[in-house]
Amino acid sequence: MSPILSVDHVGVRFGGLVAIADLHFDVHAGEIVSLIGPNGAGKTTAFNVMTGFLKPSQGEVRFRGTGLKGLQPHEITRLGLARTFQRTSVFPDDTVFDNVMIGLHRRGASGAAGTSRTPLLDALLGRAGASERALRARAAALLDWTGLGGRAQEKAGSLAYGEQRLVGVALALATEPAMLLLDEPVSGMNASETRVFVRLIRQIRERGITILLVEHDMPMVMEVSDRIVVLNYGRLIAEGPPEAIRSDPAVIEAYLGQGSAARRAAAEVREAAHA
Amino acid sequence: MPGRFTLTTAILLALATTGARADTIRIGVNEPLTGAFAASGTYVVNGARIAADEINARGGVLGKKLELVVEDNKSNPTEAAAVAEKLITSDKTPVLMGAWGSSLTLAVMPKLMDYEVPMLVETSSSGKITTSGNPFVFRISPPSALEAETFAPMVSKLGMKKVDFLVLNNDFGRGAATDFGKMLKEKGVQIGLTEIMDQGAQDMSAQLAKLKGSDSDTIMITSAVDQLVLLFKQMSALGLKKRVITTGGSQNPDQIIAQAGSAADGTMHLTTFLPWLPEKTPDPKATETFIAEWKKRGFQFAGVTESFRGYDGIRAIAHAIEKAGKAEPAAITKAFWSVDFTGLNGPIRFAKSGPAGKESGQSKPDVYLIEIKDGRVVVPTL
Amino acid sequence: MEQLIQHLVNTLILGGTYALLGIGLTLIFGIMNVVNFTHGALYTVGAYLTYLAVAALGLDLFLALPVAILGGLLLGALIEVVLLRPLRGQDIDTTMLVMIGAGIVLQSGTLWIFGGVAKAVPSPFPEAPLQIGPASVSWLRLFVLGAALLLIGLTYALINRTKLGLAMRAAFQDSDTAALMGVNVRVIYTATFAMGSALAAAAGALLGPVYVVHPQMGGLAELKAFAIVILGGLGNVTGAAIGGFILALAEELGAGYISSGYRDAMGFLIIIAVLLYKPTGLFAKAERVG
Amino acid sequence: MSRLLPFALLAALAALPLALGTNPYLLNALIVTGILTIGAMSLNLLLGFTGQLSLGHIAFFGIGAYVSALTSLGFDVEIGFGYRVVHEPWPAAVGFLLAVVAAGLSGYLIGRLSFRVRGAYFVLVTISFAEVVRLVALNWVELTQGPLALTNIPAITLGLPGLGTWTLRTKLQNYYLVLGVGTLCWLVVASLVGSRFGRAMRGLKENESLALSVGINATRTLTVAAVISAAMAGAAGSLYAHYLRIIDPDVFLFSTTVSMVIMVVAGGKGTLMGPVIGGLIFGLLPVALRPVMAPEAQWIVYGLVLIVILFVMPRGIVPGLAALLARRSARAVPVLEASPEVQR
Repeated sequence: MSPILSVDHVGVRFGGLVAIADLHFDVHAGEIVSLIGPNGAGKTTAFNVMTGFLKPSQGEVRFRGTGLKGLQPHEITRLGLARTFQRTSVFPDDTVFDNVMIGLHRRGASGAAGTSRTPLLDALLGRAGASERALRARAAALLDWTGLGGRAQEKAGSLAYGEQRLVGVALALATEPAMLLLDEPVSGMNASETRVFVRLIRQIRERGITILLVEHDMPMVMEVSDRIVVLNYGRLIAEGPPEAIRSDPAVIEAYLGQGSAARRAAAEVREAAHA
Repeated sequence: MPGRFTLTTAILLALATTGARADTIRIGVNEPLTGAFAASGTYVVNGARIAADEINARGGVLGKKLELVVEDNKSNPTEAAAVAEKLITSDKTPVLMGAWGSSLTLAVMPKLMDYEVPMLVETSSSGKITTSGNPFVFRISPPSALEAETFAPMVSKLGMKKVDFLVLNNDFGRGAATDFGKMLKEKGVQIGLTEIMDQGAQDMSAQLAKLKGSDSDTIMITSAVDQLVLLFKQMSALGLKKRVITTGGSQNPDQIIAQAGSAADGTMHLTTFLPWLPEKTPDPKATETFIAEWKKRGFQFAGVTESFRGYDGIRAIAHAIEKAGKAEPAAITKAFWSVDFTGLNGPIRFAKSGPAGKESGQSKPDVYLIEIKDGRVVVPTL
Repeated sequence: MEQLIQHLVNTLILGGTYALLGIGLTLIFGIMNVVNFTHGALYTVGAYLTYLAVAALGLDLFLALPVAILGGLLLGALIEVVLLRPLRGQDIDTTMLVMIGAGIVLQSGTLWIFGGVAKAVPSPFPEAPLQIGPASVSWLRLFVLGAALLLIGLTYALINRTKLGLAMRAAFQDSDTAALMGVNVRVIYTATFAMGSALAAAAGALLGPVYVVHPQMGGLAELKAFAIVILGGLGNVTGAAIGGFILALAEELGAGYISSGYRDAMGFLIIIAVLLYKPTGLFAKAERVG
Repeated sequence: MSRLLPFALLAALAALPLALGTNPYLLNALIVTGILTIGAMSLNLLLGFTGQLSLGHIAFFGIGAYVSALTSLGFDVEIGFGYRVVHEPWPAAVGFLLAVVAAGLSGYLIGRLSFRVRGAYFVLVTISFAEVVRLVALNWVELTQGPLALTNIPAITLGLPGLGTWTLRTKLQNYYLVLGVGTLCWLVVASLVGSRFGRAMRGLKENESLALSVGINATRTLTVAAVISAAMAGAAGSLYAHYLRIIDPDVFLFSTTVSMVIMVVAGGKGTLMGPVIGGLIFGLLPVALRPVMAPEAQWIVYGLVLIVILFVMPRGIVPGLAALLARRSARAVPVLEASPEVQR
């Protein structure tokens, strides 16, 4: 069976700095794969390449057999590859409900006829047409499914960090992806929230959506992943099931060597520049 | 809600000033008091005030005092039109003076047609003003064609062979280049370059460098005084030494002498007023009185070349009202055609101009050629 | 050929003043993310301060310049403390509009105080120009070029060689991080705005004697400053300096060999071309992706 | 209540001439303010709803004015290589439509070219575009008459087959024409904002990366917004030309763009009512100030009013008042914010 996503010898350079060197791995349909590594290892950069926010200096990413070279982020989303963001995962000035409505953008286009041209009077009077009503029902269902139903009318920007993460996931799911890239989804969540989120990830997979995860929470990664890919300094240093990764000497070395404030700062700067 | 509140306030404030008093005759003055032409507009208004005070001191017109309703058109055509609207409809002025620049005046003209109220145009050079068939327009400043015509006899005396133009990029400058160019060609003078500069531009060295390289003997310049000062300074810096003749009547030689210093030496200017040599003006006594009053009020002498038009404008309007016998727009419009007196720069008498049946009035002032020599204004002997 | 040499000499002279106009604006934008619409008004104020110092106090032009620069510095600090500090964290459009309001007030204020008639500031230099081969240039403008280059050099040194400059650069990178590192961002912002304002006033003070001084002089200068800043890349001081010379060259050659009517269009056409070719300005690093 | 506000305002504006009687000066001020407010509404579509500031917005307004004027006046221009384009005058109403189309097309051009850049860069591209267009209008004398101005522009004539024609010459007619076009523009903006397209614009403004990641095509969305915005500005320009009956390159004055930005931001960008309220206040403020103080002082007060409004309500009058009402009202979720389709 051919992989749903293949990262084919991808390299990214910023000026003289090598962010990713010759990254090569596959993800198969229905898998939950985690991409881990110390701060600054190039994980978010890899996400940005896969979703079209960065052009690789070399190599190519293929999704369901289609080369993603030269495609814009929104075009990649339309192919069925969705993502969440590490820092800003919501449209802060809109309600949670409207966030999901924005996320349903593609649905509106392919949905029932007339969606894209709401009759003047309807819009003016705030009256929703039939297709608009259908969209609203979808949004409500999606919110309930992700456990955000109670928050629908609150401003997304005023939610707690963990809940904003959930909104981000709901937004990504609204695009009806075949594969979902989650960028540090549980950072900032407490233990019980994380447990709930792990359950959510599994439910997403049960809906047939493949998941690629970047995460620092090692217990969570070990629990949820089918397979783990480890990066350090932009290079792939290990790949395999959780048990194998846990005892891999190269991985242990990489994690022991990190932790200095300088590297953390470097990672933040890089993420700020490319996120 | 806040919109309606402000709206009400605005309306109340605006209405508060409305309502003409019966014991005065109101004259609407539409001039730029802020924005790019603020200096000139203020001069014209000051001149106008002197005329009104002088007339009122002698008992006014038709036994009533003149009252100037001065409004700022912000050097902006839209505002100029709005101001005309206000003066005519809110302040009920039966006659207007304005609006300093051609684009400002042109913007006002449709309003004159709408309300059939006459306007005396004291400054504006565009030919269109008196040729577009607006019978409510009476102009005392010369359009550039008229200025060129008056200058024509001097061309051969000056020995001009080839002329370059450096003009402001507006109706004033471009109009001058066209009209003088036509006249010069008829006189057998070659026309070289025509260089353009933007209003408000401060550095013309690029244009001047180009003019320096040409083989013409004379540069004719049309611009306002501030830019002329800059031009002379920059010409001297570039070592550009050719005969310079400026046109347009907004040159203000005193300001040039004060600000450009020796860089202005030898430059020649076509002007419509000779305040330096009152004895050579058509009405020496009036010129002296005007200048004395101007100085008494503490205004800069340099302003008189601009302000005398405001002074003459109001005097012409007063004559028209007198002739009309009543302060009503239609009567004043008709009476303008019989105005005939000697202004500070020659006879003020309106000749018909433009399409038959709806002619505008154009007076033909004197035009003088002056030269700046050793920091003084002289009339060159030709 | 002679004409070309003259155009190139002019470019050098004009470029220096354009560069001076640009760096103050780019500094403020880069560090504070404020589109400073008082730049033109401060330029005007600088010119009027020189005029006042020379005409009213009878000072020498060389003494009047520091007076004007100091005036710009203080006025800039005042504007920053009174108008910008309370609005920190507000939208860039809000601060821009407040700056527009302040610009209107300053510009109308100068008109009210000084009237619309242009003033001239006498120059202490000889009237006769310096001849360099076929080209000539006035001594005053050479002095202005020298002073402009000196001020640009001082600014550059201040940013790159002093502690204040280091803090400014840190704030430029990321104000939050800079604050964490112990930089007093409030002071840096006030200092930056004051410095940018002083540079605008300095440009006005230097050009006052070259041109004439009037309330409208800032308008065109401001528009040009924007053009220069975008050419050089927003927030890039070196870029703004080079951008000033590029704009001057484009205007000189455009007016000299294409059409003087389009002289002022040249700069804007170049901007459009540059942005289409390299959207971040000629000398900027790649913009953030998201 | 917030839904009724626009209707109440429209009714008030429609009834205003009755209250004013026949004061042509105030009517004139209202017409010019109305035209600028339409410009402000169009600017708001870009600035308020997509977050992109077009400081060259006057270009679209001016293009509309010139296209409309030239269509109705006719022209005869040499376009090089000995070819001439000769155009006989067409009715002004056709000029209006062509103005909308031409401005929309230039909006498309600017959108395609410049939405590769964002933020301050976009601002400067648009300023540059407006300056270049102004200089073309100034220097292409054969077509535009340059600084000599286009004069005698005819008033708009509305004609219905079989019912005869109706030339809008009087102030009152022009007032209702502007009010009508303004209402139409308002409806267009309102319907756009409440639609899927409006959500896409909002998404791009609030978080562009995230918007892209949910499949929103940034360039297309922004370009469509620019086209509609430019077309509306062109309509305003056309109204201006046929109302004032003279235009010259001064219609491209940068200060007019600044006036529109003031109306939008001080009124409340990204709200439907903001530009209208801001337009009325800042359009009529000079009228209110004119009789009470010296010209220079009027400008100073204008600037100070602007500063004070933004200090009290940094997000603008409409959001500021909405927040105030919300604080006063006992309900936790204010009506104004609960219906984003109408309020935003």
